[in-house]
Amino acid sequence: MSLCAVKPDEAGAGDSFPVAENLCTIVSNDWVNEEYRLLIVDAPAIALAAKAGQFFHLMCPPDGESGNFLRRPMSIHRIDREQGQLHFLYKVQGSGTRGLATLGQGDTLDALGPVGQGFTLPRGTQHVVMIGRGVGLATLAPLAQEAVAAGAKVTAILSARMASLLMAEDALRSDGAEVVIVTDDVGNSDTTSLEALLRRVHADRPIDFVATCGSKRLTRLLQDFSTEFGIAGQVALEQRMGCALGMCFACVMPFRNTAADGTRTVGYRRVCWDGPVFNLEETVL
Amino acid sequence: MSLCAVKPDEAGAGDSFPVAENLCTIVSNDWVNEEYRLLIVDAPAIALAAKAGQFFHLMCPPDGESGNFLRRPMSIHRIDREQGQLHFLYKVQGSGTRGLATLGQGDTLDALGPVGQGFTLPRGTQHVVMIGRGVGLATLAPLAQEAVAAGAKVTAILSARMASLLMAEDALRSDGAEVVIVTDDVGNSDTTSLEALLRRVHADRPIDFVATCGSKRLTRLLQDFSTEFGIAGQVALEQRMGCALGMCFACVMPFRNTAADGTRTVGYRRVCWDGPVFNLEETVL
Amino acid sequence: MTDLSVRIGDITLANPIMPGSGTLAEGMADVFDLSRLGAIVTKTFTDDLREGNAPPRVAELQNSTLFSIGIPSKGTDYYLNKTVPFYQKFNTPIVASISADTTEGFGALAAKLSDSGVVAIEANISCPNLKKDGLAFGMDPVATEEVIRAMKAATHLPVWAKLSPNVGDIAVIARAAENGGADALVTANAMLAMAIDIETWQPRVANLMGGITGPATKPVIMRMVYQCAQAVSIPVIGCGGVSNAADAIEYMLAGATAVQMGTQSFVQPTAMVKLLDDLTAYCERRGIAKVSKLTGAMRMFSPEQLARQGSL
Amino acid sequence: MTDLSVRIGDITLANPIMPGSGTLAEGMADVFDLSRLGAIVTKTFTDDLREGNAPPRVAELQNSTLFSIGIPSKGTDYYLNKTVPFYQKFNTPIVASISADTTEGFGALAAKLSDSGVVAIEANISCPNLKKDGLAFGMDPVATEEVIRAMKAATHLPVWAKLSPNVGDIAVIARAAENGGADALVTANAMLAMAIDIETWQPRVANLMGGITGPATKPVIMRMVYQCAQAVSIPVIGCGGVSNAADAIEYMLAGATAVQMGTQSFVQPTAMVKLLDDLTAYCERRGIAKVSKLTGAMRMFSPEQLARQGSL
Ligand SMILES: Cc1cc2nc3c(=O)[nH]c(=O)nc-3n(C[C@H](O)[C@H](O)[C@H](O)COP(=O)(O)OP(=O)(O)OC[C@H]3O[C@@H](n4cnc5c(N)ncnc54)[C@H](O)[C@@H]3O)c2cc1C
Ligand SMILES: Cc1cc2nc3c(=O)[nH]c(=O)nc-3n(C[C@H](O)[C@H](O)[C@H](O)COP(=O)(O)OP(=O)(O)OC[C@H]3O[C@@H](n4cnc5c(N)ncnc54)[C@H](O)[C@@H]3O)c2cc1C
Ligand SMILES: Cc1cc2nc3c(=O)[nH]c(=O)nc-3n(C[C@H](O)[C@H](O)[C@H](O)COP(=O)(O)O)c2cc1C
Ligand SMILES: Cc1cc2nc3c(=O)[nH]c(=O)nc-3n(C[C@H](O)[C@H](O)[C@H](O)COP(=O)(O)O)c2cc1C
Ligand code: FES
Ligand code: FES
Repeated sequence: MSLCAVKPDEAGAGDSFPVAENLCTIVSNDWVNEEYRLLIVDAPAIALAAKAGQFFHLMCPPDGESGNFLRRPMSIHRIDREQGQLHFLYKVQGSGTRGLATLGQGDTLDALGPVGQGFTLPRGTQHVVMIGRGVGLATLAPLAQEAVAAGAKVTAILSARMASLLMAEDALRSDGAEVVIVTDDVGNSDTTSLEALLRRVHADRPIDFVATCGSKRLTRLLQDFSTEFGIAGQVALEQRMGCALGMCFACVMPFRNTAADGTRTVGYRRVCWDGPVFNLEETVL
Repeated sequence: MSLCAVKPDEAGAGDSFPVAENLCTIVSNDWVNEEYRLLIVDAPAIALAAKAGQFFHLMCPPDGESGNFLRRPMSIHRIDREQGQLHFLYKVQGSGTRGLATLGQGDTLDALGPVGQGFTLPRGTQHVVMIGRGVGLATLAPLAQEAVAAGAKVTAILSARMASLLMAEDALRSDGAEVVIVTDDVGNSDTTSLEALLRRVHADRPIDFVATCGSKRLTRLLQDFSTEFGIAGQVALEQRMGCALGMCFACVMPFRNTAADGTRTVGYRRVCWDGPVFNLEETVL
Repeated sequence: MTDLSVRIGDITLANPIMPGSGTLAEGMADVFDLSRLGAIVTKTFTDDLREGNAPPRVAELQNSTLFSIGIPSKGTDYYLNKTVPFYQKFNTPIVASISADTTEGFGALAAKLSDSGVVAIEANISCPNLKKDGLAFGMDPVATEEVIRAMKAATHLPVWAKLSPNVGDIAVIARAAENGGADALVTANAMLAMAIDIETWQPRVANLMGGITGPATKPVIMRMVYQCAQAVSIPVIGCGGVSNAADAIEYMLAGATAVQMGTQSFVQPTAMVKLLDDLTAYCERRGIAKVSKLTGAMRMFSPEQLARQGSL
Repeated sequence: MTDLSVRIGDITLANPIMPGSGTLAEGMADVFDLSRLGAIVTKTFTDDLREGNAPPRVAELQNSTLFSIGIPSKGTDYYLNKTVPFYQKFNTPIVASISADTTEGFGALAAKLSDSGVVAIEANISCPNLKKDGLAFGMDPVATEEVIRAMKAATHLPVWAKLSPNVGDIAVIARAAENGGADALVTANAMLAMAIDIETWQPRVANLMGGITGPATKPVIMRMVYQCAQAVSIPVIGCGGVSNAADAIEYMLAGATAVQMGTQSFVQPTAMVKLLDDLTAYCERRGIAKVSKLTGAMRMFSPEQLARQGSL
């Protein structure tokens, strides 16, 4: 986020700040498959300014007896400015997400955000290829929307253990992406098959931007591929967070830095503040 | 409670213990006036064994964001063995009782008990006079039931700021007590008026047992009265509690002890274990 | 069938759960069969009669409580003639807890318990040492060692040192207790704390300060249990914020041989029984035949894991 | 109109609320106007560059958190050229926080800040004293006094001693800091704690131990603030588990002149602003014209009240 977000003429005015504890009203919060739920909320203007790759830090209701003290980070899955709604796609994993699952229509969700650095599509990008696995698809979906709106072709490669566990497939298609499905079942989701697929796609229609989320294996694959072909690419990462605002320094991961003189070092960056979207070549796995 | 409650032949059998974390189902939990609510629950057999003057230690749901870590003590207000129900009459005062107020029909109340020493009516008691003020009436009401059932006449003097704040009036009458109402409004609730009233009642029909709850002033009045006329009497006290089972020693208050040789000392007793009902002459105010 | 037994020196307990001193009394026998416990630790008593602190003695905190009971005591005769016989009705080893104002006092009282039927004596050294400017025995390694030594000289019974957490270096105190001959450590008593009512502007307990107990205290005491277990060879019994089996397992992984539960028994009197059931279920799920294998079984991060630098 | 101003020595703050060091950074300016704060305390930095601890650096606890950040630092130049100018955009006094490995290092770094524009320097003495077997400066009264003395000799700026709570007698450390010339105390940094994952059997933070922060810590730190305020004449700033105005008022009644909020800002970033609004409302309701009147205003129980022995 910009370090100069406070507009001097509006200093003190409550609603001139780009990040807020947005009180959103639940529209629906239903299972989309065995493990994942889709949370749709009516959201205020500040929240609707979110970009693909950004996230919110959600206050989760208690799960039975144990409260959830810290917020949980969740990517924007869909920004629907027409309807004034945000979508979150989340796996019910532990205490926080179980608490989230208890929210029903009409309830209030306190969503701090939007925060983080989203995807940056270079101007004039022609062909975006995104590969996602599991809930990584949740984070990539809004990139498809933005890329199509920017005039790029989008090829979305969705990987899952089996086809029934896929998510976001229909939404991606209706957003204008070409969807390719690979599964462990069928046996075409392994690294070798995917590498071959990428080469075919690139030969068919040159890729100039790749993006991924949710799998080290896929990230490594894209790092190698983008290096080989000189393609720009980004990855959305995850790390345990305290504040999501760049203050606590809990969420660091190692990244490659290249100094002005070319020396390369590895140092920590905050995933919430410098990311969660990072350039592929800087990411250390 | 008896120190030998564990029946040797049933040692280990879960339901042979006289005190339990009773899971009760809420029947209703409604306002009876501006400050007080009446909580009616379906209760299991262990809970229904409660006697007048005993209480339960209630687990209170969270009040908004702050949980209620410790349980809250509440007297039995009514034991309805026919319906298998317990009644609690409680003032909504702070975090715990606000949490209690959120329980609705069908919800579960975890009520630890029954605990404490209840009222002990001497055999052959003829005329019980009880004086209660505010929520003290909640605690005295079941004594009226038990006394009438034991063949005594019961005169219940209910004191309040104004008549509209009275509670339990109708229930007491239908239990067979004669109800006398005194209020600050009317100006007959002061100590002098009450003392005169007691003398008239006693002259009219000798009192052989007095009981009170909820007011130091009334307790002192009854102490003096019972001493003058040699009448047995008890008071139900309150003190901040940790465990309600006689374990933590938080709930002590001072009481007069008379040794075998007649020497009198003042020492602490646990209100939850040795009380909450105590003999008037031992109570130090 | 999980073997829940644990050894504290020469004593074998059927399971690793027992109440913290001062948190279980006769009334618990009305709730469940006390024979289910690994041991019964009784409330600290002194040889002399004491009333304890003025009330209010308890204030509710968030996920914890502030207690300031003092050490009310009915004396030694009452303990020997009333308290011990009551608990002997159950098949559970009894551990006495004693306090005194002087080192000699600890020794003398320990001697009186030698034939009482208790299996061990817990030395509650969190009380002030009146011969040494009122600083608690447990805050002074020299005093700690002297008290334990005096008790070991006075009785054949095992002596458990119940440590005070209100120190800068608990490992030093732990070693002092071990040097004095302690057979086990109980880590720890309650941390000194305070709360003020912002409407009355008065302290929420009459004694101004009290001990904070309950789940909120667990992470600090967990660190102390680890430090003690690293510092000594004798068993360490974890005590602080245990509310369920997960807490007991965590303490054991940190180095505890057994655990004590205090405040949670006020919230849920059957909690110790539930803990044993859930502990058994955990061991069965994980294929752990003996619960004692959990003691000290925490695994540090490997260099590889640290190099991967903790990415999820 | 309530006067929220407070004086910390020669510094007047518009109100008594500021962030704890390490819990506010530039990102907060995206949420509310930092001019509303009484002061801005920045994250501890060292003269040398440091990466800090390996992740995971955070684990959620009940009503609290376990943090093990280490002291990542971008060095002095970055602080002077980037950090201070950023915060100078607001009408809020800036307090630097520094750390070093030696007494001399503290002095040298303090000197570098003399003309930086900050109004005071917080000495983070919770870090290990490498010249004295790694024991934290703040656990040793002699080292504490020496560090403060060195800093006072090196700069005209006021020096606030941020105390470590991991000591047996915090009043001794408080007096040592005062003797060294400290202008105020910040009581306190985080208590050392530990948590273990019972499924992986590994520590929940990579560094094994961390600091426990948040509401669960308040009662212990409250007692320390009281003890410090009783022990010294300089102002004491309360820090530990402040989440709302009630907590701030409680700390002030205990003896604090001002308070710092840390972890709650992660849960509710606007919490400090809300605190100020609620603090003002409380003072208006109680007819308190100056919030500074709350400092040390706790009232003990009277002999009569104790004689009535706390019956409700
Ligand atoms: C930037 C970002 C975006 C994310 N977007 C999504 C999303 O769109 N959909 C989705 O299902 N999940 C997403 N996650 C992961 C999500 O935050 C975790 O699944 C969630 O925090 C788990 O919380 P829990 O209490 O249910 O699980 P628990 O396992 O009980 O969590 C325990 C603690 O660890 C933290 N934690 C556990 N897993 C993760 C994780 N993967 N990332 C960060 N913290 C974790 C929790 O926040 C909590 O503090 C995202 C994570 C990050 C960092
Ligand atoms: C044996 C006994 C029987 C009682 N029976 C009744 C009853 O039938 N109806 C009723 O309305 N009230 C009764 N009370 C009082 C009732 O327990 C308190 O009103 C209640 O605990 C207040 O809790 P709170 O969190 O709502 O209020 P808060 O004022 O926020 O309470 C704060 C803390 O103080 C304790 N506390 C506050 N007031 C009292 C009190 N008077 N007695 C004991 N603890 C207190 C609370 O339990 C809590 O831990 C009884 C108390 C005792 C000891
Ligand atoms: C009400 C109460 C009374 C206590 N009495 C004693 C005591 O007499 N002797 C003692 O060594 N510890 C005593 N303790 C401390 C406990 O044994 C235990 O160390 C502490 O409560 C921490 O455990 P917990 O967090 O599980 O409650 C008492 C604690 C409470 C809450
Ligand atoms: C993420 C994090 C980072 C911290 N960094 C520092 C630091 O750099 N210097 C310091 O003196 N204290 C640091 N602290 C301690 C806080 O300033 C404060 O003393 C502590 O968190 C207690 O306050 P709280 O309970 O309100 O969070 C840090 C605390 C947290 C949670
Ligand atoms: S989560 Fe706090 S800095 Fe990223
Ligand atoms: S409340 Fe624990 S002894 Fe009475």
